[in-house]
Order: sequence, then structure tokens, then C-alpha cells
Amino acid sequence: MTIENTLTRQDFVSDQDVRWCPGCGDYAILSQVQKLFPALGIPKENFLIISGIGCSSRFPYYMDTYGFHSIHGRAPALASGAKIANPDLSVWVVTGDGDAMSIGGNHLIHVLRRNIDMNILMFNNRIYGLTKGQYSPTSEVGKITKSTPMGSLDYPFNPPQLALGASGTFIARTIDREQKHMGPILEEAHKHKGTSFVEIYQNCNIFNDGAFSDLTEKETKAETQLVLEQGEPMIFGAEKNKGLILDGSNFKVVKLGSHYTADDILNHDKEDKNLAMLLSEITYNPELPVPIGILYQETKTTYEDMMTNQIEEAKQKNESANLEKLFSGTNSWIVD
Amino acid sequence: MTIENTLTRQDFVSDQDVRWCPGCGDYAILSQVQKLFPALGIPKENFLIISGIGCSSRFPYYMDTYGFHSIHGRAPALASGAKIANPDLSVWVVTGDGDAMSIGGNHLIHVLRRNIDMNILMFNNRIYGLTKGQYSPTSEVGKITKSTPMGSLDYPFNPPQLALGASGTFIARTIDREQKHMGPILEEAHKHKGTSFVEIYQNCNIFNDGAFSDLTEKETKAETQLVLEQGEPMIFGAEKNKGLILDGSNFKVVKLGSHYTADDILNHDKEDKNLAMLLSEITYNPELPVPIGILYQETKTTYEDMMTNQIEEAKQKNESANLEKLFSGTNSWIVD
Amino acid sequence: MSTVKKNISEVDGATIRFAGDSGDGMQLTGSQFSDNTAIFGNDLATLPDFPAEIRAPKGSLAGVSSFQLQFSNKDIHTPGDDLDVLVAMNPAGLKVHLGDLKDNGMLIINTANFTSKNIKLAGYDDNPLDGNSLDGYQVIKVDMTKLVATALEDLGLSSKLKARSTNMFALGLLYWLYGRSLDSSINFIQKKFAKAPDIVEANLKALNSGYYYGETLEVIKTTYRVNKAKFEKGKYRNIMGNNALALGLLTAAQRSELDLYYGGYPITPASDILHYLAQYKSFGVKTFQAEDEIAGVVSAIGAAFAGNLAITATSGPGVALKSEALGLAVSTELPLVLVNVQRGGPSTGLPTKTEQSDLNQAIYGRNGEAPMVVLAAATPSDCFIMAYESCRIALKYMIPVILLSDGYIANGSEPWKIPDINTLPKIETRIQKMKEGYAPYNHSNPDLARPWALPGTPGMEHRVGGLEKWEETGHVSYDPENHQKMVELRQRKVDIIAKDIAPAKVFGKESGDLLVIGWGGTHGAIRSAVETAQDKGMTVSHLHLRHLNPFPKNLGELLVKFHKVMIAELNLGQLSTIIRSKFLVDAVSLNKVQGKPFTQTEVYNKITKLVKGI
Amino acid sequence: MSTVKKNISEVDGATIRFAGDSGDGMQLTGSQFSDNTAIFGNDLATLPDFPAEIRAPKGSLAGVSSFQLQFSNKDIHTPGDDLDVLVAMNPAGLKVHLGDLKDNGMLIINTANFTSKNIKLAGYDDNPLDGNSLDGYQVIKVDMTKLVATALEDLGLSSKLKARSTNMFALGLLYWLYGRSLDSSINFIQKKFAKAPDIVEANLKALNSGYYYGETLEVIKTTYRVNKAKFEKGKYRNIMGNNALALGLLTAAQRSELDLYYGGYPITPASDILHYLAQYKSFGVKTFQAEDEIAGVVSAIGAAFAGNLAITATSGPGVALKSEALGLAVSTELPLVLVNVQRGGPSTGLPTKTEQSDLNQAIYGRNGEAPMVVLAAATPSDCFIMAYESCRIALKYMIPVILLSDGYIANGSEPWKIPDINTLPKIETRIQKMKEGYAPYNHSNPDLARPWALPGTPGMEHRVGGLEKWEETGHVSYDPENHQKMVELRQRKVDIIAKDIAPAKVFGKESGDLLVIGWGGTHGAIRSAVETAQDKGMTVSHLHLRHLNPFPKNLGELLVKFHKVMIAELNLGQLSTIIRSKFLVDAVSLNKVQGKPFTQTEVYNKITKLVKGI
Ligand SMILES: Cc1ncc(C[n+]2csc(CCOP(=O)(O)OP(=O)(O)O)c2C)c(N)n1
Ligand SMILES: Cc1ncc(C[n+]2csc(CCOP(=O)(O)OP(=O)(O)O)c2C)c(N)n1
Ligand code: SF4
Ligand code: SF4
Ligand SMILES: [Mg+2]
Ligand SMILES: [Mg+2]
Repeated sequence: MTIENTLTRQDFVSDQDVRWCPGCGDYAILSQVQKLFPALGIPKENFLIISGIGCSSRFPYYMDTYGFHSIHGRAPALASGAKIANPDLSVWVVTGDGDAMSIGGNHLIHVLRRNIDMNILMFNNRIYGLTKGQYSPTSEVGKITKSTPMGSLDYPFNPPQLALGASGTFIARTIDREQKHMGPILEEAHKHKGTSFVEIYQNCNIFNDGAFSDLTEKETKAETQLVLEQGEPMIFGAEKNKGLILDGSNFKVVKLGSHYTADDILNHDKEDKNLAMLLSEITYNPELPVPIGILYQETKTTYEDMMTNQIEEAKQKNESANLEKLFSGTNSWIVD
Repeated sequence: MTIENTLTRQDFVSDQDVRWCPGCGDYAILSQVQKLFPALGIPKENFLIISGIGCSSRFPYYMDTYGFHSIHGRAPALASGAKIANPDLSVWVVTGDGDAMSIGGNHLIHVLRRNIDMNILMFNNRIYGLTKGQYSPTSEVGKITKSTPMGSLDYPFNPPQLALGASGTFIARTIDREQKHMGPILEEAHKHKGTSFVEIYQNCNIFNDGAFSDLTEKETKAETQLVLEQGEPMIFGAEKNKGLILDGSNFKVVKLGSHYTADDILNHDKEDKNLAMLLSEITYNPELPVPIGILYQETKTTYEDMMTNQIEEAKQKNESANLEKLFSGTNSWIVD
Repeated sequence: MSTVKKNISEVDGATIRFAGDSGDGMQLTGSQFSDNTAIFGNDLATLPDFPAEIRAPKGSLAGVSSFQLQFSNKDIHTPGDDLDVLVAMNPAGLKVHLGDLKDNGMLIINTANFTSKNIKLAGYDDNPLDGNSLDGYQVIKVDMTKLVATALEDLGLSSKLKARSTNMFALGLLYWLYGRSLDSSINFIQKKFAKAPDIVEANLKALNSGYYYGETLEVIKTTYRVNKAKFEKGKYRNIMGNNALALGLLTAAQRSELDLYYGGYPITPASDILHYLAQYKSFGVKTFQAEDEIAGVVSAIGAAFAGNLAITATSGPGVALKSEALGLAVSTELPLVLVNVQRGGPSTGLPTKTEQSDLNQAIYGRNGEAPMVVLAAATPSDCFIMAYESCRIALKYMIPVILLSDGYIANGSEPWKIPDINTLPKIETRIQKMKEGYAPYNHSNPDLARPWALPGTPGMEHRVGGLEKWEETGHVSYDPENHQKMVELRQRKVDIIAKDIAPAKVFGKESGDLLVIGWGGTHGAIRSAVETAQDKGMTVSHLHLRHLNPFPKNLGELLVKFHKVMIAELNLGQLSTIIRSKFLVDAVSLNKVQGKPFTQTEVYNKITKLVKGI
Repeated sequence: MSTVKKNISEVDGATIRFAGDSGDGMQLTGSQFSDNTAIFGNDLATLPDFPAEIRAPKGSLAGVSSFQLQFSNKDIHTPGDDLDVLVAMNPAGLKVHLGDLKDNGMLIINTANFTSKNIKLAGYDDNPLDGNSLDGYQVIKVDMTKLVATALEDLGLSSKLKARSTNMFALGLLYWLYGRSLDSSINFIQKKFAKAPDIVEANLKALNSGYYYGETLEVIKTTYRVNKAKFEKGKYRNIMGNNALALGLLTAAQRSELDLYYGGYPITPASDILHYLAQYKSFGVKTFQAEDEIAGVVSAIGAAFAGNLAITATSGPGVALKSEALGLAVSTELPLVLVNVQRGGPSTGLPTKTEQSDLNQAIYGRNGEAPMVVLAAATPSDCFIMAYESCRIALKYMIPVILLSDGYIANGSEPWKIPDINTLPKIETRIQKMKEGYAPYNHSNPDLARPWALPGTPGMEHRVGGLEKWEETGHVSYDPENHQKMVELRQRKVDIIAKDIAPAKVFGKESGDLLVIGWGGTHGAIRSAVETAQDKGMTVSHLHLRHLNPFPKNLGELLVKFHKVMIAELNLGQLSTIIRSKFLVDAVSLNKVQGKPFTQTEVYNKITKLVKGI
């Protein structure tokens, strides 16, 4: 399956014009993926990129490999069928916050629990881009949009938390503008055997400009981002002088220095589901930094591996899978 | 809205024959609901019971009040519309594990995040009853059913965890056979302003008999049930001699006695989301008891209240909501 | 008990029905009698009928479950209209079904269940066994439950468990009545309850005591014999439609050397297709029980793109949910077979009853111009052939196909001549492996099929999707002329298949007073009625359509050769609308929407009316 | 700059089109000109056209956005076929649209964007402004961008922001060309950018400089005047179809004294209906942006049960998803209006383009026999009337209604005579508050409407659902005869409405050589073509259907009075199939499936052919 790395980024650039608005965060993600794919040691024809509908879902057209621009919300289901049909493929789903969490929410939670090996990249711009700016299930309450001139009323989903609630086995978050962070996260998602869910904060500069500016602007980002590293203490801040501790079962920010040292700070353990739950909870809390990185990872046999095993077992038990015998059943008779 | 309690259980018994199999756990739930409704001080005509499709979803026919037996999986969405249309109604959704979590998963998670005031009773028998015995999204891996003669491959959902992941504000669990437990839980669900999600373990004696027998049999249930009481230590066991403590961020069972006393045991706090997450996690863990009771509760304005407020506000701003003015817009002219 | 000497009467055939409570095991009894009859060598057709509830209230009218079969020494096509024998296990069964019993027909009653409670539940004021309401029938009253209890006295079973074998008593009695061997049922019981020897014994004893009870029964003076029917030489089995359908799909996968992928969600009466396919894992079959119908079909589209023979099956409400995705399959020109086992509509309707009211949905039920190939199976065993044919067309033409079945043929059974796999038509696929000349939307071959370039094949990387696309390249296109071209191309892709399907053949003369057209599971009733009419000298012919889109090429020519055209269907006239529009013939409709198949009498009566009306 | 004296030419009307990059603000420019034209007093019709991408690649052919309008001193019905004036803001706009410009038509070009990069992107080898390819047009080359930059010199804006006002320059120039006042746009700019005074100033300056630039322009020797059209007395405004539709729904809610509930999911080109309704909160309107289309419609069904006027709107793919739930609405006999603003299909198709290919889906696209009332709006302002009519029928007959609109009339605009609310037909509801005689499925009134007993009403507790039900009681029923009865009843519920809708009226003589039938948004093109044909002496009439199920009662009679019948529609012949089947007339089709409306010429040519062919 692995080949020598003779592929380059250019091999994955399709001949189609990219049709996103100038300045859209989608470009940066496309660029990272085009950089990553040649490095994975997978023949170019073994990738399959599946999307739903939305600005983000135009993604497959721009990648020179196999692709399927399906219908709104259904990409995880289409990808499930494709992966089960051919487990050798490296399957990637590209979706938006509306595509994945609004109309497609059911398929998303079901693929997560089934743990079918695929990588789901959810471009979360907290808005419906393609339909020109309605609020999405990740938009904050009170959002003024075309469909909510007085402000939206729905509490948003917390994507990593929903993924955890759905028994996801790989849950991560990264940001369009953080190219150096995104690359390795996508690579880890790829390596994970099972469904990898990666939420990518993405700026829609036309309909929701600056949604993540706190997290991406030079001046603030050190204070607002909590970059998770396996086994490392959860320290952040421009001066690396803040850290998280547990206060009962809630996080608290403490200053490093006289009272606390790095040793007091909680270490990240991506295999600790309960910790992951705590981390997922702080997405919308302005008092706490927003975690990026791998929130959770768990090893579990994939659905398609179990299916392959079952088929093998059935074949062995029933060595001569014989149609004629099956036709005859248990109660046939002969007329002659 | 409240009236004197002149209603009796019989007022809620409809003239329709109950068509569940003899011995089905659904009877017990019906009976509890018929007992509860007259006690709530709500006029009988103000109840609305909405269901999807499944054995459980026949429920509305047996209740003498307003009812809607809708289509498979859609009850939470139908209930959302009905409640928004008339917030005075006491809206109850009755659904099954397949109806709510398979085809209806998306509506379920969305109503939970929106926090529309309704009570969702999910009869979880871990099987598709009405279609005669296929595995459901809550069936354990390896389940042998009509559609999985060699055993099912999907990891099940953990319903309270999924509800938490979807930002549910009231999450509880009870058991068909535990009538005394169920009544008060249903009453609390009713009192909660917002979406109440109650998972009811229900025995399908035809297609999945004994699925919860560990939890319901006299001999074992004291050891396997963890009955949650607000503010009380999490103690269980026939002799009330076992309790839960936190070991890092995981539960551990300890014996009360020499080493530990009741004071060492974790107290239940239904308002602690992180604790609720930990509790939801132990559903399928054979080492730990299964929590029943209110796992989580949170106060949050309901969707329909926010909507009512917005409409009021709009009406006030725009006192004479005047159609003619609206018709004319900003650029009308007169021909004469 | 002394046995009583009986006359044996040879008859051409018989129609019998077992009726009782849902818990009485009538479906099992009926299918046992069917299998026995099939092995014995009669031609036969069956009609199971059961409530939508798992167990409706015991003893209630709603809870009645029944199983009818007709068997004969002749070629027959339906489970029969009027009954020669009705077995009524309880008052409700009697109430619901008595009306179908012929004058002087035999009525076998399990008196044990005629308690005053049951009598009331069935809506009788008084016990129907008293009084004279059953005069005019040969009434055989047997306290089967008690007789069984006596026979099983020695077994250490609860009386409830003993009573469960009562259906075997009834079965034994009927076997005796028709002079049958018990072997097939003995075998069955031994296998089915292999793990519970006491249950085996109970059932065998009950079966035997039913059989021997017949011999002692004075009121039955005559038993019957129905000789073997003439069948072509070959190996046969009795088969239900859903089973045949699953085998047809599997066979197509084997012949095309593709893995079969099934993505679907359980729904009555289609679920059994999933259940059967799930048993074929040793053939590499992959079954995916999806979260809903949408995921079922969409995952199948994914599997089709990845190179499997992709199938989804459902019933009407499920097709509704799948209809957006079907448009995607049309637009991406992928091979896909959707099976719709139709049931009574609209909405949830009559989930366990049969109907043919999803034809419009199959032909027209998508947004945009999204034509699909539509086929329909005629009988239980034809489900095999049409499933195979659906796969053949889907794969050869790179096109999605809808196969219509219905609850009646899905659960009904008939003898099936087991085919020689090698004589089945070859299945071509469009898999392309060579890069030369490759373009994802190249339609230059005469079948207008685009190439199937599977992910994993080097050099043929491409993208598909639901937006309009340029012919050849498949790139997204909003060009007006190209859109028109592609819309017409997709229509032509369907139309062109007419060249590759069997021409329509009338049964009977090629011209005449009346042509009766039917499709789907009404085949048997219509054929029988037409046969009768022909026997009576009417110049009536029967045309049965198995290809509904496109129609066989010669359909138009055939129609005009008859003075009148009648279209019989279990809906309000859906095929009729299409044929009227296409051929501008003033076809008359015979419609029935009652959750039940036509009786041959209904069809015959309408034929007579029309022919006499000339 | 000295102004140049011009001739003023009075003309009956003109067709102009603004074309440029998606980022060039052409939609705004076009709608400004339209509003101005409307206020001025011309009759007008508009045709906006934009890509499916938010911003397709800058300068590319795919990224071209355009806005066309025809205005006239006469009654007109279409945005016009050929252009008198084409404004091309960049090479791609020129490339895509030049073909539609009349010989010697005026071509106004912003030369600033004719960079070699843009020229290449548009697929030109050489700069089309050089050479002689534009001979035969009146070419006006203006470096608008530069002129605007100069005019805005004093403002402290970035050059990017300055360039954004270029469209206002073009607008000003066109205002000058047609001798218009700038007032309406000045007002608009002041309001729209109220929070950014420098942007207001920039836009006003650009607008003015475009206007005054005209006066200095030597090449334009003549300016034009189009006099006011004759309108009935009254108050008018220019209105887009989706806006009119939303107002129609709101008005029905107000007249029926019900709260309006809207449940839906955004989709092009229907989203604006949600956007408009969301602005009507002060009227008590409740809008629920659901998680998907299924939740949208199902929540509306819940709201209907609870007593609101329940609405959902979507486009074809969304209707597909809703089709299962529509069956539930049919079965529960609840009032519901589903609006389908049609777009190009199949599947995702051409999401921003117009088409009429969802008629089959509306009529037939559900499982089982699930007939629905289907209406279609003819023009932007007719969307108001038909939305109101849909609600009237839904409420009076307790029945779900589908209202078809399409992308063309949804985004197109025309002058609308503001109605006097009190003259609109009364809306009856079936709300029942008295227990006497109440039965949930009582259909004893002549309209076959069942009572609407709202939850909260004492004594009328009842259950509804999707299973078949007994007439009267509404209890679940699997009874065969009852099913037939209910299936027929639901069909009759639709059919009976024919008595309550306006009879079909032909435009033109009541008999003749040719009857042209159309429905939906093609009204204008067909009417114009028929007018022309009539002017030329052909005996051609036009019949426009706004009720598609049931048809007006007199349709059959009308058809037979013409030698030929032609049905023109933007699909492959969907209405045609229905009419052929129903009336057995050999109707000829004129079909177009290009994402664009008919031109009147296309219709006229076909008329000529058919009439001459007699
Ligand atoms: C069945 C269906 N419903 C609705 C739409 C319209 N639609 C297209 S994309 C979209 C939402 C896009 O939002 P998101 O998924 O967040 O993607 P983004 O454009 O923001 O990247 C919607 C509602 C559709 N194409 N199909
Ligand atoms: C659209 C649709 N798909 C499938 C079905 C068939 N169906 C009816 S109930 C059911 C599942 C029932 O399981 P559950 O919700 O767990 O209810 P239970 O019968 O166990 O109470 C299914 C698959 C249907 N009625 N409609
Ligand atoms: S609308 Fe937003 S998300 Fe879509 S392409 Fe433009 S900037 Fe990106
Ligand atoms: S099948 Fe199971 S869930 Fe359904 S009624 Fe019977 S026992 Fe209850
Ligand atoms: Mg988005
Ligand atoms: Mg269940």
C-alpha cells in the first residue's frame, strides 16, 4: 500500500479554478491538505475525498484525486459505504458546520459511534456560507443573520462535545490560520484507525468575518489558545505563565509563579475520556482558553475490520459458498 | 393554567385496546403516565403526546388526550413545532431507541440543544420491536438478530452521554419495572422548563427478553443499580455497603467499612455537568453499577420563551404592525 | 378410538385458509402446509395476512392472522378466491373470514377458544357455534386444545406451552384430510426445536394426534386427493418473493464478479431482504444496517462509486426519504438497484398489507428531470428473475434502477424451478482500467453508459457530484445548452434500454375485443381471470408488463389491435395515467385499494362487463 | 468638461442588461435601476442571473453576474429578449452576454477591467476592444474605475474601496441615458450606508459623476425617454416574487386571525421567504430555522395540529426530503402550505437557475395514493395572490397545498398594485370549539373538510396519525373497504376544490387554430408571444394555468375548441403528460431546459410553425 514518496503537492492540484471568495479561510486548509497528501506514502489514486454541500464542500473539485461532491449532509454516510466497499481507500470527508451538524448531524454521530476509518474535516465558520449567511448550529446565541434579524435563539452545539457524546475515537481541533498546527493534526487524524473528527475553525470573511479573530490575532492568540500536547502541562499565555488546574470537576486558570509551578498544572492525556469531556466543555467559556490539538483519542477496532473478519469467518465455515446449494434450500424436490 | 385536581387516572385511559404483547414493559410505563397526568394540575385537554413509529410509539392511542402518532423518527421535530405554536401545551414525546436514536437522532440532538420545553420518554429496549427484531443503536456489540446473524458490528450509543454531548438540560434514566422510581422522575421531567430526556429501560419480552434483567431481578438489582439522589452519597449494594469515589477522573467502587465511610463517597450533584459526564460514561461498564435517576439538570431559558420575548419586543417597537405600511415598502408610488 | 372408513375424492385443487389469533401460529402452520404441498408436487400459491402489531390484543378482530393457499394439479396463479376449507382457531378468526367460505365449504373450528370473552371480543352477541348461523357449511367442531393437552399429558410442560402446539394439531388434521405424508413437518420440527427436545416431542405428538383424529372423525365422510401438477423437468423448491429477490441479487453479484453491498434500514415488508442477504456473508456480501433510509441509499451510492454492486431495499415511506439521493444517482450515472416492496399507503398507511400505489413515485417522484429505469416483479419466483435483470441493466447502462415488488408477492410463495446459473444472461460491467481515451462522462458507446473508473485505479482520478456537468469531462457546468443536452441524454439513457428488453407478449390472441394490462403482483389474478374468459370463448388477451420504464418497444403497436384496453391495478390508476398519456388510448381502469390482491372473480367480472359492452 | 447637446428620442421601451464580475455589484445596480424605473412609472420586468458560488474566480466566465430589465410605456410581461443596451464591466461579462445585444445596440464598457489577465480569463485571445469584432454596435468605452478614482480623490478611502463604487458610476450613466432622476438611489444609498458616511459620499459622488459624464460624452448623440405606462389607479411598488409570496402568506394569517408558523431550512432560491418572514415578528410571525427540511415540514405539521397557519418553503431537493412527511399531512388532513421555488435539477443541478421540472414531483412524488392540491404563481406579483390562495384552500378544506414558484419569478420583479386588504377573499377555517357532533374525521360538510379541533380545547381530545383510519372516528383501521373509501375520499377532497377556483379563461378567442397552454413563471414570455401572433392575425389563444391540481373545471371543454394544443414549459413535458392523459388530446410540447426562461421569440417561432403547419 505504501509507495516511495515521489508525489508532490502539485500532483494533488486539480485543473479546476478554485471558486472561493478571496480571503476565505478555506484556501489555507486546501493548501495544507495538498501539502500533506504527497507525504503520506499513499498512491494518489487511493485517496477518496467526499463532501456534502456548502462552500467548504467544493473541496474535492480542487484536489486531483478521486472525489465525490454529494448532497447536503450526507457525506459521512456516502463515505461509510465507500470505505466498506473498498477498505483500501484513504477516505476523507470535507464538510461544513451546517452540512455536518445541521442536516447531517445524524450521519455524523452514527459514523462516529461505528468508528469507520475515515477523516472528517469540519470547516466550522459558524455560518452558512453558500446560502449567503444564515446562522448555523455552531453560531452563538443572539447572532444577527439574514434569517434572524433580531438574533438567533438556539444554543449552539459544542462540536467536540457532541463528537464525544457520540463515542468518537479521535477528536481534534485546529484553526485555518494556524498552518503549522493544522498539518500535524491532519496527519494524526490520518494515522488514527477509525473515524477522526477534526473541527477546523475557518473564517468566512464575507458572512462572518472575524468569528475567530480572538484566537487568530497576534495580539490575543497566546492568551486565548490552549495548545494541547500529549503528556504536557496545559500552559498558555504569551509568557507561558498561565495554566489549568482542576477545581472539583471544573477547570480553573492559575498563574505560574509563587503559588503554582508547572508541576501543579494538569497534564494533557488524550486517552482520558473524562478529561476530554472537561476540555470539550470549555469551548464557549470566555474565562478559559480554547483548547486546540487532539482532545481525545482511543483505540477501537474499526467497523470495516470487524466486517472483513466476519466475512472471512463465514467463508471459512462455509468453504464452498455454493449458489446451487443455497438455491435448493432445505426443501427442494426433483421433477423428472 | 393549573386547575383543581378533579382528574383521575381513568380520565386518561382511552377507549382503544392496548396492542402490545402480553408482558411487554410498555404497559408499566403507560400505567405510570396515566397515574401521573391527573396529579399535575393541568387540564386534560392541555396535554399533547407525540410519538414516532415503533411499538412504543403506539402510546398516544392509549392516552385520552390530544395525541399525534407521527412518522418514524420525527416526533421531536413535530413536538417542536407544536410547542412553539402553542406554548401553553404540556408536550410529551414518546419514542423508542430506534425511533429516537437511529432515524431520529438528528432531531433529538437538535431539540436538546434548543431546549424547547417538552418531555421525551425514550423506551429503550435495545431492539427494534415493531419490525420484529433487528438490532438498534443501543444494542450491545455482537448482538445476534435477524439482520445480524453473526452478531452486530456497531458500537452502541450511550444515550445519556449523547444527550449531554448535545447540550441537554435534563437527563435522567429509569426502568420499566421500577414503578416507584419512575413516577417521581417523570414528574421532575415535567417540572423542568426545557427539554427533558428520560431514558427508560424497557423489556421487550419477545425480541430481547431479559436485556435488563441484571438491573431488575430481585437478586442482583441492589448490586447493579446506582440510585442517584441529589446531594446524597453514591452508595449502593444490598447492604448499602458500596460506594463510588473518584480515582483521577474515573470512578472506582469501594467498600464502606474500615477504609472508607459514607463521607468519603462522592455526593451526587445533578447540576455538575462534568460529574454527569462521568456518570453517563459508566452505562456499559460491567464493573460499575448503572446510574438511574436524574444525571443532569441545568436551568436555561427555553427556545419558545425567547421567541415569545422577541415577538413581544418586536410588537412593542412596531406598535402598529401595519400590513399596508409593509405592503408599500420604501419605494411606492401612486397612479391616479 | 376406532377409525372410520372414508371415501376418497379426487379433486383438481383446493383453497384452504388457516385463521386464528396472532399468537396461534397460523403463519407457521400455513407455510408448513405450503412446503408439504410443494414437495408433494402440486402447483400452489399462498397469501399470508397478519396485523401490523406484533401482537394485537388477544382474541380481537384486529389480532387475527391468517394464511391462505391454493394448490392444484393444474398450473395456477393465485391463492384462490373462495375457500374450500376454513380453519378457525378462535371466534375472531371465524368472524373475519367466514364470508369467504364457499357454500357447503368445510369449517374446522377449535371450540376451546370459543369462550364468552373471546366471543364478545369478536363482536358476536351469542356464541356462533350455537344457533343456525353456520348452517350451510360442513362444520367440524373440535376441542383441539383439550385433545392436545390429553396427548401431551405425559410431558412435563406447562399447560401454556402445551397449548402452543395446538396449531400442529390443526396441521395434522389437514394433512390427513388431503392424504399427505407428515415427513416434511416432522423434519422441520426436529430441526427448528433441536435445542428443546420436549418441544419437539410436544409438536410431533400434536401433529400426529391431529392426523389420527381425522381417522376417528365421523362427520368427515370424504377425504381428498389432489394429484401432482405437471411441471417441466427440473429441481424445484417452494420460495417466497423476498427470498427469491435476495437470491437474484446475490446471483447477479456472483455472475458479475462484484462484491454485493447492501445498505438499508428495516421496514415492513422489505426487511427480509436484508435478513436474507445478511446470511450470505460467505459469498462476500456486505450488509450495512444504516441509521435511516437516507444513509442506506447514500452509502450504497458510495459503495457503487467504489465498485461494488450496490443495493438498497425499502418500502414506500423509505423511498420517499431516499428520493433526493436517487436524483444524485441519476446525476452521477452510477449503477444502483433500489427495491421497493410496496405496502398500503399513503404515509404509514397499512404497513403489512399489499398495494401497488408507489408506481407514480417510482416514475416521477424526484425533483428535476430525473428519469429512472423501473421494473416490476410478477410473482414470488419472478422476484429472482427481475432482481437479476435489475442488476444487469444497472451495471450495463451505468444507471440507477427501481425494482417494484409488493407485500403480496414478497410474503407469498410458489414453486420455483431452480435455474441453471450458467443459462442466465451474462452481466456486463463498464469498469475501465486503461487510461487511454478515458473521460469520466464519455458516453460515446451505443449504450450511453459512462465508464466506471474505480477509486484505486491509477490515472483515472476524477470527481463526480450532483451539480450539472459537462458531457465528457464531467466538470461542473452552468452552460445552458449543455444542460439541455445532459437532461436529454439522461432521458435517452433510459429510453435506449427498450432495445435490450424482451418485447411485450400478449397471452392469448394478438388482437381482439379486450386487452387486459397489468403489472407487478396482480399477474396471477389477471391471468386466471383471462384464462377463464378465454375458456368461455371471449377474445380477451392479457399483457403483463415487467418493464415499466422504458416500456417494451412494441407496446404501442399491441394496444391498438384491441377494441378495448383495460388496466387493472391496486391503486387509483397509476399505470393507466402513463399509458393514456403515452399512447392516447382510452384505457378503462379496474382499481382496488383495499390492502388485498384482486380476486380472479373481480377481474373476471370486469372483463365480462367490458366484453359484453361492445 | 463642457456638456454636449443631445437629441432626445422617445421610445416605447428598452431592454438593458448590466453584466460584470460577481464582485462588481451588478445585482444592486440592476435592482436600483428597476426601482427607479418603477417609481418613474414604466411597466417593467427583471431577470437577475448569478453564479452558484458566492464568489466564483474573479474575472472568470463562471463568475459573471448579470441583471436584465425591460421597461416600457406599455404593458409588458418579460424582461425582454434582445438587448438595447449592454453594460459590460469586464471582458467575461462581454463574452457571455454580447450575443444578446441587438445589431447596432449600445455597448457600454468599463475599459479599466480589460487587463490582459482578465482578457485571458474570459477566453479571448486578444483584447476584444481592439480589432473590429465590436463593429456593428455603438461602443462606448469608459475607464469608469479611473473616473471614479478621480472623483473620489479627496476622500480618505483605500483605492479598493473607491473601486467598489464603480457600479454607481455605471448606474448614473444609465440614469442619464434615460433621463431619470437620481433621487431614489440617493435615498437608498443614504439609508443603506447610514453608519458609514464616507461610503455614502463615495457612492453618491460616483453616481453623480456617471450621470454628468454622460452629458460630456460626445459619442452618445441621443438620449432616450420612455414615457409612463398606463396603470390602473392605485398605489404601486416594485416587488420581487419571494417578497410578494411572503406578504401573501402574512396577509392570509392576518385575515384568518391565525398566527403564522414557518418551519424551514435555507435553500436557494427559497431562502428569502424565510428572511422576509423573519422580519415580520411584530405581526406575531414565528420562524423556525430547522436542522433540515424534514424537521422544517414536520414541525410545521405539528404547528398546524396545534392551530397555527403552518408554512414551509424550499426548493426541489428539499421537497424530496419532505415527501414522506407530506404523506402524513395528507393522511392527517391538516392545513399546510409547502412552497417550492423551483430551480434547475436533477439533484443539486443548477441551484441558482430557473426551471419548472418539479411539477411531476408535486403531483406524484409521494408513496401511496397521496393527492395534494398544487398551485403555481405566474409572475412576481402573482406570488402574493397565489400564496394567499394557497392558504385559503389549505384552511378551508383542511388539506395540504403545494405552491410552485421558480427562481425566475422569485428573484424577478415587476410593479405591484398594492391590494386593498379588505377586498381579498375571506378565509374560512374549520376550527371547532363545540363538542356537539364532534368527530375528528367527520367529513359530512360539502367541502369534505374535517373539523380542526385544537389541543387545549376541552372535550375534543383525539389522536391523529399516519396509519389508515376509520372515517368519522379516526381510529386506526385495517379494514379493506374502509381503506378504499378513505383513499377515494382523499382524492375527492382534492377534486372537489375545482368548484371553488376560477374557471380557466383563455386570452384571445375561445376557439381557433392553436391554444398555447402554460403554467408558472413562463406566463410572460408566452403571453407576449401570443400577443405578437395575434397582432399578426393568427388565431392563437393563451391559457395560463394557476391551478394544476385540481384543474379548473372547464379545462377539458376549452381544449377541444382548438385545432391544436401546444404546451410550453421549462422541462421535458410534465404538464403535457398530465393533460394528454386526462383529456387524451395530442398536445404538442415546447420544452426548454437550460436554466433560463423562454424568450418570447422562441415561443413565437413555435407558434408560427404550428399555425402555419395547419
Ligand atoms: C437538501 C438541501 N437543503 C439545503 C441546501 C442549501 N444549502 C446548501 S449549503 C447549505 C449550508 C452551508 O453551510 P455549511 O455547511 O456551514 O457550509 P459553508 O458554506 O459555510 O462552508 C445549505 C443550507 C441544499 N443544497 N440541499
Ligand atoms: C421511514 C420508515 N422507516 C422504517 C420504518 C419501519 N420501522 C417502524 S418502527 C421501526 C423501529 C422500531 O424500533 P424502536 O424505535 O426501538 O421501537 P420499538 O418497536 O422497539 O418500541 C422501524 C425500523 C418506518 N415505519 N418508517
Ligand atoms: S462565503 Fe464565506 S465560506 Fe463561502 S467562500 Fe466566501 S468567504 Fe469562504
Ligand atoms: S415486540 Fe417487544 S416492544 Fe413490541 S409490544 Fe411486543 S414485547 Fe413490547
Ligand atoms: Mg459554515
Ligand atoms: Mg426499541
